Amino acid sequence: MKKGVMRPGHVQIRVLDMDEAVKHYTDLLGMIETDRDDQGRVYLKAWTEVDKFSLVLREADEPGCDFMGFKVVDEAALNQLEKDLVDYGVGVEQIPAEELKDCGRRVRFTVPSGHAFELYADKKYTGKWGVSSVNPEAWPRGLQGMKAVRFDHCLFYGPELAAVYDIFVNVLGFHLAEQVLDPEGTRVAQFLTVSMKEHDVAFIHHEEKGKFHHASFYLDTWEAVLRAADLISMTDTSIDIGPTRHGLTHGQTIYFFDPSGNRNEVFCGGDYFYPDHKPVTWKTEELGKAIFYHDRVLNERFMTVLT
Amino acid sequence: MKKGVMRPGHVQIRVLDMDEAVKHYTDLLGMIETDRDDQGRVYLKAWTEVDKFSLVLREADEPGCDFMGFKVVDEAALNQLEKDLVDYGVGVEQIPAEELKDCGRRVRFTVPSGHAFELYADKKYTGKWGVSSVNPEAWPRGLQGMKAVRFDHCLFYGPELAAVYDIFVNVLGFHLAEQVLDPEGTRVAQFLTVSMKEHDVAFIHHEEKGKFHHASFYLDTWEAVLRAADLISMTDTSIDIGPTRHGLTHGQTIYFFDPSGNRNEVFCGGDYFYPDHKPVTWKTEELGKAIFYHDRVLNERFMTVLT
Amino acid sequence: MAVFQVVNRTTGDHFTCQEGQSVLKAMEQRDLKCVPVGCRGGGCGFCKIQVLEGHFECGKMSKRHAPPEAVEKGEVLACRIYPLTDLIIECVPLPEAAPAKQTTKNR
Amino acid sequence: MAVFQVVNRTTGDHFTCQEGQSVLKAMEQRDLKCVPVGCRGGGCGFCKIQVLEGHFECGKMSKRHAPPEAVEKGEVLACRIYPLTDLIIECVPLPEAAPAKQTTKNR
Repeated sequence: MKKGVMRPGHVQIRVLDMDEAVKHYTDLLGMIETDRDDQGRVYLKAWTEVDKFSLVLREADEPGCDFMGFKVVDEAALNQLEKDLVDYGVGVEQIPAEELKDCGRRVRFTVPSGHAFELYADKKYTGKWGVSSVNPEAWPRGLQGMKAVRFDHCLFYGPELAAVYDIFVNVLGFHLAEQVLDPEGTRVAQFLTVSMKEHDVAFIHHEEKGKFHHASFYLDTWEAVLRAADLISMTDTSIDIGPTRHGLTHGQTIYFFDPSGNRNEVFCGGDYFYPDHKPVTWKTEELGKAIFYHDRVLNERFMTVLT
Repeated sequence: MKKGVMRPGHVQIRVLDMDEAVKHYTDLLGMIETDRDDQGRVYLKAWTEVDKFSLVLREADEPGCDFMGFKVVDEAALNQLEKDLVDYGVGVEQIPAEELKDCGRRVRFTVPSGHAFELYADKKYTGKWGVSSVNPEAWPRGLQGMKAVRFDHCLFYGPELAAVYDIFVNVLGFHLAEQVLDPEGTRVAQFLTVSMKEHDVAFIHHEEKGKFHHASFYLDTWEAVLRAADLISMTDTSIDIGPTRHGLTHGQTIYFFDPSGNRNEVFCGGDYFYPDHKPVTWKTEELGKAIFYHDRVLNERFMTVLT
Repeated sequence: MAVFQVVNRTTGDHFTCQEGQSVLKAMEQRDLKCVPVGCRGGGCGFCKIQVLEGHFECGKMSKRHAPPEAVEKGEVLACRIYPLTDLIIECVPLPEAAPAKQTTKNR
Repeated sequence: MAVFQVVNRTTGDHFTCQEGQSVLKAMEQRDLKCVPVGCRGGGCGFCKIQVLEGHFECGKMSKRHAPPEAVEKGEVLACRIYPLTDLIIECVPLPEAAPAKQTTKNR
C-alpha cells in the first residue's frame, strides 16, 4: 500500500445473458444486487465489502473482462498515481464520476498484456451488508448460495509480463509475492499484491493479449469450499476443477464457469504477505503441482480456456 | 502501513521458570526455538514467520510483558518514525543492534498506558520454517502441538487510552479498527491495526499501568482451535475460556495461561480491515457479547486477571 | 421426448442427444472426448465444431468465437447447439491461442 | 499418598488436598469457589490467601504478588502451595486493581 493503492475494488465482466448472469452471481455465489444503471449494467457486492459494489455485469456479445479497478486511499494519492503513470509513459483515460453509479472519477489505463485497469478513490460507502457497524453480529442471515465474502482478485493471461510487472511494482507500489520461472529464468507467471493478501492481481504468460482467466471470490473456510462444490453440482453449473489446493499461494479452491463462460474461483486460506517477504518461486518443471497441488498435473482447460 | 510500520515483529515475555515456559511455547503452541543468548533469553518463532524470532522469553521473578516490537519497512522509515515520536514528545530509548541477537537497532518508547514498544527495521531473515522458498510444500511436517501460524497481536490493559491512541494513530500510522464506547462516549477499548488484520495491538482501559492481558497466536481454522482446546486438556494446561467467538473482531478463539500465568490466545478467522473502513463500535452495555459472543457475559477473569 | 443421433465424422464417435440437450453435454454424458470441453457457456470457443448435416437451434455464443457469418455456415460451439434432427459434425482446429503454443512457452 | 484437610476460615468451606496437589487445584476439583481462580500459574495474584495454620511447600510465584516477606507470613498464592500438613487458610482482599473499580468504569 506504499503508493496508496488499497485493494481490488471492482471488476466489470461481460456476460451474454444478463438474467442468467445475475442469477448465477446472486443465487449461486451469494452476492447482493445493489443497483442497475441506464446502460443496463447490474451492480453487485459481497457482504463484507463496505462499498456499494465490487462486481459490475455488462451484457455484450462476447464474454470477458472489461476492466478491473483498484481503490486508492484518497484523491491526493489518485492524483499522484495518475501523474506517475503518465510520467512512466502509460496512457491514461479519464472516466468521469458517476459513469459507474456512486463511484468517483476513475483513471483508466491499459497495460502491455492488453488488460484495462482503473484507479479510483471514492465510492459510496454503504457498510457491510446485513450487519450493523455498532454491536455487529458475526454474519448476516439471509445470504444465498456460497455466501461469497468478498471479491478478492483476478487472474489475467497475456504477453509482456515484465512490462506489466514494472507498472504494477514500480509505479503502483505492488509487490511480487509469487512467481513461476521457466528454465531460462523468465517469469511466466506473477502474483502481485498491494497489501497482506497473497495476490490482488495475477498474470500468466500467454501469446494473445487481454485474456481473462478468472475472477476470484473469497470464502471463509475449507468447509465453505466443499459446500460451494456441492452447490455447483446442485445447480448443474459448469465445473472446471476442484475442490483442491493450489501450490501457488497454497489457497484452497474450486473453479467453475458463469453461464457466459467466464471462469470463477471461490477459495479460502492460503499464505499472507508482508513487504519484507521474499517472493515464493515455482519452477515450470513443477507447474502442475504449482497450480493443482494434489493432482500435480494441469488440466488442459486451465491453460487454454479463457474469455 | 502508511508510515512504514509493517507488523508486530516480536514480544518479550517474562516467565518464572524458563524450562516450563519453553516446553509450553514449543510443545503446546508449536513454536520453534531458534536461539538463546547469554542473558539466558530464549528466542522462538512460528513456522510461517520469515524472520528469526517473534517471541523472546526472559526468566524473571514476576511474569508479564517487557515490550512488544513492530517491524518497519526500512531504516529510512525507522529514522522518520523516531523523529516523529520525539517531535510528538515521546521519549525514545536507543537499544543497540544485537541486544537481541540478529536484530538491528531498536527504538524503544513507553506509551502513557505504561507499556513499552519498540520499532526496528532489521532482523535476520531465515525464511519460513520447514518449507522452501522454491516450490514450497503446503505446510511443514514435524510441527508440534497447536502448530501456531504466527505471533499475531497483544492486548494490554492500562490507563490513558486517548493518549495511546494519538501516538499509535497520529504518529505511527495505525488505524482504529474496533472500539468499545461507554455511555458517555469514552473509548474504553481500542483495537488498532497497521495493515489488513483486524488488530495488531489492542488496549482496554484499566486503572493500573502497564498490565499485560495476552499475547495471541494465529491458527488456520476453527478445527485447529478445537484441536488446541483438546491439547489444553491433554496437557492439563490452565484454561481461561473457549473455544468460542469474540463479538469484537468476530475471531474464533480460546484463552489459556502459560505456566507463569501469562495469558495466551490462539484464534482463527475474524474480520479484515482496510484504511477506508469505518471503525466498528461496541457499546459497554453489550460488553459481554463484545468479548464472548456466545455466552454474552464476561467471565470475571477476563477483566481482572493480568500479569 | 425426441432423441437424435450425433456423429462426429472426424473421430468416428457417435452418441445420442436428447431434445433440448446441448451436443457437448450429450457427449460428456457418454464419457466421450471427441470435442474439447471448455467453459460450456458459449464463451471460450474451445468446443467449436462444424455441423455438416442436420438442423439445430443455437443458444447465445460469443461473437468472437461464433460470428454470425460462421454460424450461418454451421461453424458453432457444441455447448450451445441443440439438435432438431440427427447431426453430422466434424472437429475444427482450435482458436488462435492454441494449447501447443502455450505448452511450448511454459515447458 | 497423603491427603490433607484444607479449611477456609473466611467461608467455612473445607476440602481435601492430595500430596503434591496445589490448594487451588484441590478446591477446583471439588467445584468450590471459596478462593478466586486466576491464571493458576503464580502470576496474577488473584488467588492470594493467608495460611493461618499448617505447613506447605511453595512453587514459583510472582514476586509482585507474593514477595518473600509476605510468603514468610503465610500470605501466598493458593495455586502454588502444596500442603505438607492440614491447613487453615483465609481469604485476603484482592490486589490493587480490583474488579469493582474496573466494573464501575465499564458499566
